[in-house]
Amino acid sequence: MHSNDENYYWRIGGPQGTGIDTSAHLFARACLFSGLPVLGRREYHSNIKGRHSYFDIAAGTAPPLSVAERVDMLVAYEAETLFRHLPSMRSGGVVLFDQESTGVTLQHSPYLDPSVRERLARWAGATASVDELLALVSAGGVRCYPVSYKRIMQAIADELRVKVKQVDRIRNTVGVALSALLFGLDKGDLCRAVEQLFCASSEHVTLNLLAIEHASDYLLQQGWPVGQPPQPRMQERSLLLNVSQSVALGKLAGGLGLQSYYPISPATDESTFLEAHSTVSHHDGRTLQPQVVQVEDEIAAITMASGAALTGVRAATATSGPGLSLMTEGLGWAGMNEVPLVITHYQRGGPSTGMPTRTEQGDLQFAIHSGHGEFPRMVIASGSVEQAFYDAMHAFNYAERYQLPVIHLLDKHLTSRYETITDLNSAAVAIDRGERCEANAAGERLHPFRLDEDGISPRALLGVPGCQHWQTGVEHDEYGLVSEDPQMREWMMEKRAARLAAIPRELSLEAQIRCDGDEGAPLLLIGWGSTRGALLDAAARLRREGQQVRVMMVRLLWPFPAAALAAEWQRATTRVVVEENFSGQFAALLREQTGLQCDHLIVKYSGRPVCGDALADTLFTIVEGKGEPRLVLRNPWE
Amino acid sequence: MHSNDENYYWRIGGPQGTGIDTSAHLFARACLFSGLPVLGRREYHSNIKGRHSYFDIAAGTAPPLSVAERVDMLVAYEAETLFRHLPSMRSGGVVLFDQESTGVTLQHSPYLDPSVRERLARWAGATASVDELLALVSAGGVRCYPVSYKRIMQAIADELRVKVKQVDRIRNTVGVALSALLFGLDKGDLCRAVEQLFCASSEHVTLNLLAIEHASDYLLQQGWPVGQPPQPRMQERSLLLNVSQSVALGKLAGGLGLQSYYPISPATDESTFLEAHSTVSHHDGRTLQPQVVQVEDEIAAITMASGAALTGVRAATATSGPGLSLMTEGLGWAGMNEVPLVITHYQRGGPSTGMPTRTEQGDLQFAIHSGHGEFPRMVIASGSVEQAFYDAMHAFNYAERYQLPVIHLLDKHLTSRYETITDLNSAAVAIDRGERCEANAAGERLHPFRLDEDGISPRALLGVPGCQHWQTGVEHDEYGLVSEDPQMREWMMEKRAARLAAIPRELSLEAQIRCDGDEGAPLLLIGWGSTRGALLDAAARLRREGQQVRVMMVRLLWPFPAAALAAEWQRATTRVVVEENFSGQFAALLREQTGLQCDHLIVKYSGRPVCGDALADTLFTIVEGKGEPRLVLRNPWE
Amino acid sequence: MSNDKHPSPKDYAAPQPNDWCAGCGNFGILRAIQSALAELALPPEQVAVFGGIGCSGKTPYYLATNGIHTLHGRVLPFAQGARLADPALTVLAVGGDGDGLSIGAGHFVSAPRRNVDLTYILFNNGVYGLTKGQGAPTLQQGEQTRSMAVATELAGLDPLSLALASGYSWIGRGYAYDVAQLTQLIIGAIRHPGTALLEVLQPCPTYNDLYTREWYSDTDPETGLPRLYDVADSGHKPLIADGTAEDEIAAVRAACFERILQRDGRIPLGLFLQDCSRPVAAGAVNSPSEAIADDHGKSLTELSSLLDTLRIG
Amino acid sequence: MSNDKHPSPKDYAAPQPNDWCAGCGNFGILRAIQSALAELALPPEQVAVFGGIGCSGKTPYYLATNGIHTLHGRVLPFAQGARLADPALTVLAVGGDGDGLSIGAGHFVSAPRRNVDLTYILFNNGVYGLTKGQGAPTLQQGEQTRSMAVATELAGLDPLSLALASGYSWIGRGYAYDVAQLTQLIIGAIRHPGTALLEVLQPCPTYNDLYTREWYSDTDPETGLPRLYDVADSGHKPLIADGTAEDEIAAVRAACFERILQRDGRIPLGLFLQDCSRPVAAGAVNSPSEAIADDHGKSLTELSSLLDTLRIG
Ligand SMILES: Cc1ncc(C[n+]2csc(CCOP(=O)(O)OP(=O)(O)O)c2C)c(N)n1
Ligand SMILES: Cc1ncc(C[n+]2csc(CCOP(=O)(O)OP(=O)(O)O)c2C)c(N)n1
Ligand code: SF4
Ligand code: SF4
Ligand SMILES: [Mg+2]
Ligand SMILES: [Mg+2]
Repeated sequence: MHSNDENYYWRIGGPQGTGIDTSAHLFARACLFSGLPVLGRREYHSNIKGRHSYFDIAAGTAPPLSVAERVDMLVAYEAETLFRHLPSMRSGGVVLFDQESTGVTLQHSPYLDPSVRERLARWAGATASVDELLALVSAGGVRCYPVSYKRIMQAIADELRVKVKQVDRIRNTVGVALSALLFGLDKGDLCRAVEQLFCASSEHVTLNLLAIEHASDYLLQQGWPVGQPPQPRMQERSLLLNVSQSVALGKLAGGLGLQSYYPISPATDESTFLEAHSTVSHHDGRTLQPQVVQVEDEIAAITMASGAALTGVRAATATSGPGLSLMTEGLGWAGMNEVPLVITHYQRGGPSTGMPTRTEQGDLQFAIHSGHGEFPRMVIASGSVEQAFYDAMHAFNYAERYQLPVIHLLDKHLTSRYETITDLNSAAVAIDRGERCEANAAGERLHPFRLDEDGISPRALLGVPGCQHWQTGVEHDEYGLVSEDPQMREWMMEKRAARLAAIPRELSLEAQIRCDGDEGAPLLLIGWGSTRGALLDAAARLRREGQQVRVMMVRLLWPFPAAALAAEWQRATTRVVVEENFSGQFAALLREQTGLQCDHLIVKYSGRPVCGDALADTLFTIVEGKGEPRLVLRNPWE
Repeated sequence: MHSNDENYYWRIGGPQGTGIDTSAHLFARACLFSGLPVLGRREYHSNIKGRHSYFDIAAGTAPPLSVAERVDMLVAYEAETLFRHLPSMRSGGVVLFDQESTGVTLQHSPYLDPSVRERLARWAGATASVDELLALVSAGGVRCYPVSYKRIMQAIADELRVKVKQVDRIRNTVGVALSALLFGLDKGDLCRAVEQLFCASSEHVTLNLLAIEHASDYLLQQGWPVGQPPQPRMQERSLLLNVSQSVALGKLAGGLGLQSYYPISPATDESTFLEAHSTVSHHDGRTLQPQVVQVEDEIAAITMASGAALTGVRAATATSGPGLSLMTEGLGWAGMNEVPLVITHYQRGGPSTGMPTRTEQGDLQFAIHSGHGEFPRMVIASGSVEQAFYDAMHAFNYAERYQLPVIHLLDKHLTSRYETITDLNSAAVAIDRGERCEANAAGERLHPFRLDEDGISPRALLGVPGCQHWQTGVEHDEYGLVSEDPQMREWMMEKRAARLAAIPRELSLEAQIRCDGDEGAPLLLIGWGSTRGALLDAAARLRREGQQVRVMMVRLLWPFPAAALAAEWQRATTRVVVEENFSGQFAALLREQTGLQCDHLIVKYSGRPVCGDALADTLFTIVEGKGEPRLVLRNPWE
Repeated sequence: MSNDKHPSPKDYAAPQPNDWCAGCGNFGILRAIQSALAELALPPEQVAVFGGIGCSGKTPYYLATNGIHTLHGRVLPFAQGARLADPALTVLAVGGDGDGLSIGAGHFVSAPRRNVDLTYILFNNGVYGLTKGQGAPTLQQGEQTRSMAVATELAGLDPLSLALASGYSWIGRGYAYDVAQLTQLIIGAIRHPGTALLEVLQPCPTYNDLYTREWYSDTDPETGLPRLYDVADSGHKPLIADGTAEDEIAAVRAACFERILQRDGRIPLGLFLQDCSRPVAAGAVNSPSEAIADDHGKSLTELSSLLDTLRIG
Repeated sequence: MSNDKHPSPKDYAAPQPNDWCAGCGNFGILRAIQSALAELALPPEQVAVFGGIGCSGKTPYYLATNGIHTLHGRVLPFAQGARLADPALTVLAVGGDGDGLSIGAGHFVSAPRRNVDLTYILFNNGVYGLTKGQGAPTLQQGEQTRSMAVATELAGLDPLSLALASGYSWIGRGYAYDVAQLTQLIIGAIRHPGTALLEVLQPCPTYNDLYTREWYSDTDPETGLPRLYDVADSGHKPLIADGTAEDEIAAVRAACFERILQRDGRIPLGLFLQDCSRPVAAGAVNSPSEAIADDHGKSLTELSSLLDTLRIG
């Protein structure tokens, strides 16, 4: 009962607001208690209640790196989930469904998009019901198990002597328990997971433990074959985090002083986490309390953070698509004034309001070119939830060392991807605060924009005795006073730009690109950001099939790490770029900056993340010499 | 008395608010009355009154195409103008200065930027006075003529029996008259120019005519040698326009319905011109009155114009640097909704507030990548005031035919560049309104985003019976209703993008690139936008020196006219890109889109336009094989 | 919708599924809009409803008129643009309290200066619904709703005070579940020539556990009187007739402000101000459907006389 | 500036040349700021003056304090950010009427909700000075100043009404050429803990030919009394003490609004409102100069207890 190579892929679906997330977390915790590292993925509509959402948990011996398109087990409570996900079941997989949901037809699932309904109708007939779809997939080798939740819930209610309605909310736990036990998890681990997850309420715990008992009884009665999960390896109590949490933690570790934000999906969670956890202690016993400020809009967010940065505190903001668009002008001011500022940017499906709850790597070129005129900035991207913690710390260092705004690119997928992480070590990244002006004996005027050779002059901060100075978004001289002298203009343009040349020279290779796999392999996969897991998973599969593969994740996107990249490039013969956008923005950037053109560009732009299994399939076509220069990963069933 | 090849370069300088502009216009008109076509260039500080400004007039037998860095005649009334411009005098040139301004030292010119003062001090000594500088340039062959304005003004006052103060405002006319007569213009033409320019007030005319008489007398007394202007050619009464005017006229000719704007230099003038001239008549006798709406900010400007465009009127907005930054989010909405919208963008020195009154071609990559996510847009650029008229008409056609926002790139230089234009012919560009939905028999719902093969579905407009419909910035289906179906998403991304492939296929070659000069020449100069005149002038000079040169101006910047460009590229051996920015944005775009890398990139980023003479000098170094791959045009005296 | 009989609210309902939470106040507002359009018998193609971003902003999808889902905070400039370009349209703008009073506050304040004829309905639920319940600007300092980590440190903004200070020429307040009164208020706002601001108290059962349907329908504990009442019942005089003298206008406005500030546990609904003394933005003189070119694409604009005035020589 | 003697206004003057037009009201405001800083004897490095974009926005260049020239309309968020991060700073924000009431109106309305301790001086000259004299939001409908092609079709916004509706906790109005009174108002605003809004009537001799220095110093033709007078003289009570009851606060505010609306040819100057009942934004608990890392760059943040709460298993 093991597919997609090493990992087991479990999925639960249902309308938003019905506890699907909690169910998935319970399943994930049960795996962790069993010593199985997991990876989670959440998909949901831009809606509060009612529309479809689902949650995948991959469990494996080693920490899973990406989710798959094919599903090993599906837990469904209603027809829409079956309609949407039965096409994704692998042969041999298991579907656990509520037997009450049979009979429902496509016409009676109002939230199915018309195009999804049409597609299903083409597959199963326009008047298709759940039963017909179940029959179809069963014929393909999927094991479809009907569950009588009605009976189970009634039994629980009877035992407690309450009405069925009163226990309804633990129906989800029954489903999770059934699936966990079928997967082969230990009942004790499941119970411990319940105890920890619901520790706030002992009544809750009792009720949920009861649900597990009943599920276990029901399974025994049904006699469905129980599986054998991957061999557990993990010993430690680990963390299960998404990127909103890891970045917030990284900012705290990095000494955040002020974070401003305006709510926007999927960026809000980071700020909310900070609000709830902003009081952290210092090693020396003091408490640190960064300010987390909800402001009126994203324009205020970036300008307020800039204002704060002028005092010397580490300042940041976090946003997504439309928010970054509104920050454009403020970004230019920060660039012109050499303000250290971190903008954590969660990419989501664009353009415009786009797909607020779907993923995309669509903002790379915008992040690099956002703002009129030319000014220095850095753009970095993290490949995993764990990396993002350290990158959040690095981002502050880069901002202060190079005195510029740093855009830290993440995406929606990372915010709804849960990774098993052993530990986060804030000592791993040394804090670098860059050069600052010291208190100044009265007299001499301060040059906040001194024309130093490397373009980086010591920072002038507000409030430092003798260091009062000017700053301005207007072109200025060394004092920060307006200058329209053509030569001063040239000097200042050159000063600001100089640091961009320094960065790829000064940063470690590892900070620029990260390579894994076979050195000097003929096949080089290149990606950036959250696709890392999928690339590594796909490479692993290719390797198992005898291919030599190297994976290069580009972490520094701007200034472009041309030299670092070219060295690896030259050793390969087939270079494949993988991105989650339509036009291949990284491939374009690569060509612009190096003249190098990849042999194949693999893109996915459906708003869903690249999965390891599908990517591997496509890479095989390339290996076999059958791949077009541009290949689109498509999966209409996500 | 003729330098810089064909043209004569005249300059007047002085503090803002002291009538420098009017003086230059008077000189220009005098040239025009004499049958000499002119080109003007205005340079000024971001300030209302007091800081230095200057105005160049180039006059020639054929319409001058660009200004020069070297000056043939300088008219100055005070020391600062002399300090700033004496270094630019060509040998043999003439300086007319107020003899009262001698004695002033560098220390006593408060508005000289410290860096300018230091530079002059290095040249002429820290305590240098006007006299020392005059002596210096005289030694280099410049003829410096002191004028006793005091005496002349006194004579005029005496003749009129008024106080000198009362005639002070015609001092400028005396200076202009002196210089015009010295240049060799006919006094009668000068008088006619005065009569036309000041026609609003006969008192003004009389006074100014008197000024001319006194200037003429003074010249006779001085006995300075009078020059021989270029041979006049022009017969017609022509127009002397800058781009704010020509674009406004082009929008009127194109049937503008609504223009929204928020004041910003140098974009405001276009809207102000429209406000003053918005009532135009139609050939069929009706009047057309586009609405010109001053709004609260640029966000309102672009969204209000979009709202207007939904009704079917031709809608536009005009802005500059910071304004375009604020329009980023609105642009994405228009792209997502396939809204025909024209954004006339006047580039100015960036980043941030930058250099509001100086020129730059710094917003090309921003215009192309502005906005999160990926959506179609067009970016076009005009090379001259005259072209901009037609391009403004084309812009509406492109917007409506391809249903997308069109960014029409202009720049500060074009707004303060005055071109002699024979006529503007609104019949030269046929109006193309694209496909629209017709009124619809009730019943059928309208598909505003029908999945047509070429991606362009007939437009649905507000207010059309039976055509009610939805539009949204959220990813949507054919009806404009939200859809998060991955496949619908792919279709819509493909639909929107498809037009980008169609555009370079469908547009005429001339609309994409414009080539002049020797076909198949080994030296190919490539530019875009307002540098056109400088490229043509430089090419002319090279040609006179026996070089074969071809000039390619790229008019369609996005989608990139790769095929059109490559054909020309292949026929040359040395390709030189010329741009007014730091990083070489066009050169980068070229490489990204075609893989082609220019042999030389010539940039200027001092906030001043590329001049024909300086460009030619640099090109000679390339021709001689001595040019670096990146060459910077520098002139600290502009 | 057939032409011969008076339309019904249903004629303005769109068929797509609605994804608001059960019990959301938005349903009441939607119904009131549909009823108002029906009572005014407006042809659906002549009605354009612009929505902001938020739960509230989805309203246009549920109407069979033209529906434009705009950007967060920008609903007013979009709506004004359409109305200025086509004065034959009936334009409604709808949006949340976050949309209108936070990110859109600049337009909230600026739009009434132009007095374009449109109706702006502000859904006041005290929270940012669609982003999961953060505090919106209408929440009072110290208040904390269900999903907030901490109580808000920000003072609240009162939509009506701000509307008065900004110069809306029609100002009213309704309640999402008093559909009958709300319908009449919407009709009044649409009929008013000029920019109308209608605040609607809108329970959000999912996130706002302070101002619930129960709370609104309760009585004021101090007086024992119903929480909600009609401002007209307290003798409030909302009208400023055309031609009213300056000082009288100031007096009516001052009285209106006083009325708005008096929020003593009870909340008045109804019409607070109707100022007919101000000019309304004229809008286009040419209809969007008028030709700008002849059949061969030749521009109909006659530039030559304008060019002649610019000629030199 | 020496430490032993009380500073003079000159100590706050920067040496660079000023490029405002001769006779500009800005000179008076600049002098008043310098005098106020001197009277308060504030160390220049502890003062940060943030400017918007416009002629007014250039003010920071002429002060020997810290001077930050920000973006058009964004002066308030920049200023708040600095003050929140470093509560030891005295923060001034200065900007034009276009800056604050048009493009910046959203921040104008939102900033007072936070009640950060800063002083915002709004230069009201009725025009967009630096962009050559377009009408600003304070111009009344139908007015036309020198360089406007047509009279404005937009109704004016009154800064004080809007400030009151937005909740500024200190509201005043001064006149650019009454430097003595203006100085005292600025001192009052700086001393007030919370967000203070000070409108300054500022003649722009270059573009505003309606509201000139002469007009302001004239008498009201009807009453023969001076155009400008002190609002205190009319018995206006601006104070809301800490702990004032809700209904009394409403009464003071209503009276203040009435006072603001009464603009009958004469214009009151002075303090209109000082509300001490509202909490002030706390700002940072850690000073910007406090270390976040040890000498080896090791983060001082102790994450482990927080991480422990997140651990599973
Ligand atoms: C520029 C931008 N910033 C943020 C968002 C995210 N966002 C979507 S809805 C919303 C707030 C919704 O609150 P409100 O306007 O009160 O509407 P409600 O959902 O309560 O009806 C926000 C902040 C966005 N779409 N665009
Ligand atoms: C985003 C943006 N839009 C427009 C401008 C152009 N601009 C500069 S100053 C100004 C208005 C100045 O008016 P006001 O704020 O009243 O200041 P004043 O010059 O009158 O003191 C404008 C619109 C800009 N700098 N930035
Ligand atoms: S979250 Fe609140 S406002 Fe949004 S739909 Fe649900 S109940 Fe309504
Ligand atoms: S334009 Fe007006 S506001 Fe600006 S400096 Fe001149 S007088 Fe002052
Ligand atoms: Mg809300
Ligand atoms: Mg102003």
